[in-house]
Amino acid sequence: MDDLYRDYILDHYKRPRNFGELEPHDLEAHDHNPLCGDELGVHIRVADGKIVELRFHGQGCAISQAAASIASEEYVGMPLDEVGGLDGEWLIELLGIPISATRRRCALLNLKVMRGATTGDASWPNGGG
Amino acid sequence: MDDLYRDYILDHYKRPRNFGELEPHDLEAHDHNPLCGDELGVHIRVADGKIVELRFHGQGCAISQAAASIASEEYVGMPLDEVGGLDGEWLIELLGIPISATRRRCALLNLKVMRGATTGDASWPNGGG
Amino acid sequence: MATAAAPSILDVRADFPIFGRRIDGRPLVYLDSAATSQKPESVIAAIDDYYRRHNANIHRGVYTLAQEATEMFEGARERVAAFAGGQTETTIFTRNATEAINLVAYAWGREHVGPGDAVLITQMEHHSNIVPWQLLCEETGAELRYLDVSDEGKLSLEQLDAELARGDVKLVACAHISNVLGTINPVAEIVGRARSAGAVTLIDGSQAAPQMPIDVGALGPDFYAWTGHKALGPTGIGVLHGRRELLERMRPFLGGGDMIRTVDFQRSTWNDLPWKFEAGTSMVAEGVGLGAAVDYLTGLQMESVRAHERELVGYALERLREVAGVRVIGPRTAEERGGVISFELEGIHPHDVADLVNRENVCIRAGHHCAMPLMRRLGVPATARASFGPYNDRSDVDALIGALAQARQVFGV
Amino acid sequence: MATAAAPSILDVRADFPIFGRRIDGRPLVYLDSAATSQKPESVIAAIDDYYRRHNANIHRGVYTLAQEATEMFEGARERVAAFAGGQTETTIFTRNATEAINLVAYAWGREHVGPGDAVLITQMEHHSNIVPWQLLCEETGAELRYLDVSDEGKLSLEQLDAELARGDVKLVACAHISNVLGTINPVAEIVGRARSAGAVTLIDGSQAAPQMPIDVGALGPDFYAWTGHKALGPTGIGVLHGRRELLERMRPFLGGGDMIRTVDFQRSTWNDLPWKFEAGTSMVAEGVGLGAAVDYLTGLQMESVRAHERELVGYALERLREVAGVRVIGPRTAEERGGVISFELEGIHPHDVADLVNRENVCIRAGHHCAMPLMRRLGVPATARASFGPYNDRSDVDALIGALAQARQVFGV
Ligand SMILES: Cc1ncc(COP(=O)(O)O)c(C=O)c1O
Ligand SMILES: Cc1ncc(COP(=O)(O)O)c(C=O)c1O
Repeated sequence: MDDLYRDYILDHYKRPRNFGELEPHDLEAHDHNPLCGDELGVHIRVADGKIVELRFHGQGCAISQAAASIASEEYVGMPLDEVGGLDGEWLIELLGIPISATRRRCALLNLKVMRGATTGDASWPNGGG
Repeated sequence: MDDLYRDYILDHYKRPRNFGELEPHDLEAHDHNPLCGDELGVHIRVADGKIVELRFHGQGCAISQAAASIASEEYVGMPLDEVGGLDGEWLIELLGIPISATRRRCALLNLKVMRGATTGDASWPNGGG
Repeated sequence: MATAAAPSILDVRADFPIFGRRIDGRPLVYLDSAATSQKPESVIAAIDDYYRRHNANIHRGVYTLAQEATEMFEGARERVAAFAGGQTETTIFTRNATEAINLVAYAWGREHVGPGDAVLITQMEHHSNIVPWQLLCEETGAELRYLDVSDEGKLSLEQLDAELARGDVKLVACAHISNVLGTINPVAEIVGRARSAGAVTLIDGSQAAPQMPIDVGALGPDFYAWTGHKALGPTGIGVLHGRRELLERMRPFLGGGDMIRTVDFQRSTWNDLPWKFEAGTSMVAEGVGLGAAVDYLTGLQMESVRAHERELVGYALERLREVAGVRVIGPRTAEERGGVISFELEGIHPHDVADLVNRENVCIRAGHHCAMPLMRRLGVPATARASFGPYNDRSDVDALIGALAQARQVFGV
Repeated sequence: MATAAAPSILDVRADFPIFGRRIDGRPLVYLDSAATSQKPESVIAAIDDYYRRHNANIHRGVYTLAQEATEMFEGARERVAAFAGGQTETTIFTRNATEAINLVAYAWGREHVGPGDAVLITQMEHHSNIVPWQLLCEETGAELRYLDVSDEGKLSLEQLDAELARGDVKLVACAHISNVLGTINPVAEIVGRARSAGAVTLIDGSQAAPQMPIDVGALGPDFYAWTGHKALGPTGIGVLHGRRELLERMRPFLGGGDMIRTVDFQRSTWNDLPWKFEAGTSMVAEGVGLGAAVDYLTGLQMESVRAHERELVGYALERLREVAGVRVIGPRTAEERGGVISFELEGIHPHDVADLVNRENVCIRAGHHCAMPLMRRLGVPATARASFGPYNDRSDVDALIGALAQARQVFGV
């Protein structure tokens, strides 16, 4: 089996969870990774300071799309103010695959968008430099 | 004895012929070689289409000053319309010393000034490129 | 499937040291020459020799090393000029093609382009032939217009005529060969029509100079830019051939050492061409290296390089048809193309394609190829791109095809 | 006369392959490091290795070579930044120091300098730190003013204060070390005073970076420029350290690939620092080479390099006093000087001096040293100049002294 494109990665890529739009929503952000043309937007519904529902939408490589899908399952239910504290390492570990320097931004795009939506900070998460 | 700085070169350098200013004069030009800071001007008196008197003035390296001095003896008496036809090889041969590529413009500066004064063409003579 | 490889027109891989490299014990399949070319031994050795034996600052030194270095550098300029059919004095060394184009945008553009004027470029340009004109138009109030690219990846001379007929086009800038589509544009026609309409022309020959015989003199554009590192030469050097009358009348671009004749406290005068446009210490080793590169290419003969690329592209187009789900972008035949093939593989993002074939040491590029407007026109976020150099042969194409099949397997498509 | 040479502080000549060169059977006495430095084996080898094993275009490639090349180049940037006390993201690679200064003149100057404003430079600047400001002032209608140089080759802080007090100075640009006089300028004081007066500062560190420890962060100028080829690195690369707030607010300079984030038909957005100011394919091999150069210098320790230069300059000043007719220009003591000594030899034009000592393979420079305004100030048409690198030792000075004596004999002075 492939190291990077593991079955669950391809599964999330082909059938992404929490994918689509969410109207109405409380928070949103949109960003892209010019390197590979990945685009990702997010719509978030908030209640009691927590993320209660969320949808990603966009297009891109398997890593960026699968990462968004996998991470989306973590984001749902998370207190809003925790998102800003998540770093690249958290996400890479979550994915469980060896991410090379070149693919890092693919993996981190969803976190960048989430941080943009929740904290307004649109810079790359740690390790996405 | 030195190949380049032969006795007659140093002699012309230290005691340049036809050196100074000439007032009044019929033609003049002034130019320089930024490479080494050589400066050379010329004043020319003309009669019957010939150069009857001429004075160089300026400052510079031994090659540029000696070349001007040596060549000045050729220019005097020369029909004006012959000056434009003189090329770099003529001058180099006249000097009788091995001129390297770097020193070429030193040697040719006087011819450049002469051509400037007589034809208005202020470009470097052939081989001074 | 795998062919009994016909002998290639060129057989020069052994001249390129990088192909001695093994990664995970296996050889390199380098299919990214449109991004940068590999370097023959003679180029690497020329740079090495320059630093080991001749290094000195040029133009102003009296001593032996300085004379040698000056002759090596200016001798290289002569050969580089001759290689492209340009003249020595109008062949300017820049940092890369990008700087060459910016030089024109700054030093020519800001004096000749103003409100009410238009700059005409094409939808297939590289960012380096777009952004300088955007900056110029923003600054001067001129309009930036685009020639369309057809579905087959071509320009329309009728549209060019129509644009020129509007009477406001001051400059036409166009790639000789597209780095995405591979399209060889009809630059002689474009230059001729623009000239008749009184527009200045800049041809971006970054992809063409390494691939086919170029004769800037016969082609006749006002400016022709290309870049050393794509033409088997070093990084850090590009070339701008300019028309003498324009270069002479232009203000300088960068100010500093070497480009001046005299400097007084408030005013300076400029050096002769080409040095007027070369400020500061020159890229000496890079010039020497580029000289060795054009010597090498001249030795191969550019007609053969072109024939080699055409043959390889023809073979690759044929073999790509065998791979299910492949869609090739750009002109249909190898005759209409330089050595560049962009494609999509259904169900796999180009970025993943490039990553997957890299497992077989197949080096291709994925992304927008510095041509985002073209991606928009084509309606794709990115493409995968394979491109060729003189050192490639059919076995490289075979390796790509094999790797694509494996990629499809991994993705189950 | 000849001394039992005291051991030099550095003894590294063997690291520099060019000193294996023989001309007419005799070794090279290289005393022109202020023009360009020689390169250690490690720098030449790094460039060679890059082309032989890793060459690929950077930043956008997925495959192994491209990743390696990117890491090598960006890793070099980190070390280059650290070497000068700068930050990685504000350390911009340019073609040379000249381009670095032009970048500031174009991208900062054109937005912040206008009619009624002044740019303040000094009479001892290199043309590369004069002409860009002349062009800027000509274009914007600002005034270009100069700080005087004293007979001893120094600036006056009082005059600086007086100039700043006029309230119109937008930018102060000044060499850290003069390439003609050798003067080490009080740049910390200059930067501090200019800053208090609200002026932006640019320090030209072309001569300083190779010779002494530099800490751009502590020194605090808004811009600090230097050049690779004088710092044991390759040609074709320079460095600009900039203050982040300024760089972020500035428009780009050159437009093209790599410096963009997005390109649309009419508008683009810019990449992060430092890439916003690096258009087109980078000087990859040159970056790698410069990385090796700063590694080498760091290994020597810049304090030792400075001590070595000071010791050699002290010795040279002493020995030059022995030669009748020599007049040394610039500060009197080695403490006040970098490794540069300009001088005149009575009765022999500097150009002849350089030619004559070259017969003994002594490489010195003669001319205006790209500082014509300073020549005018000093009232000389040209000077002869000897300058030092880490590879020089007292025997080089002795060779120069001997060659000067011979030159006097030839000229009978
Ligand atoms: C003080 C000074 N500034 C600037 C420069 C220009 O450096 P470069 O020619 O590498 O741009 C030099 C050297 O030529 C110099 O000595
Ligand atoms: C068509 C085209 N134009 C311009 C460029 C820019 O060349 P460089 O990055 O060397 O300036 C490239 C390559 O990157 C190209 O393919």
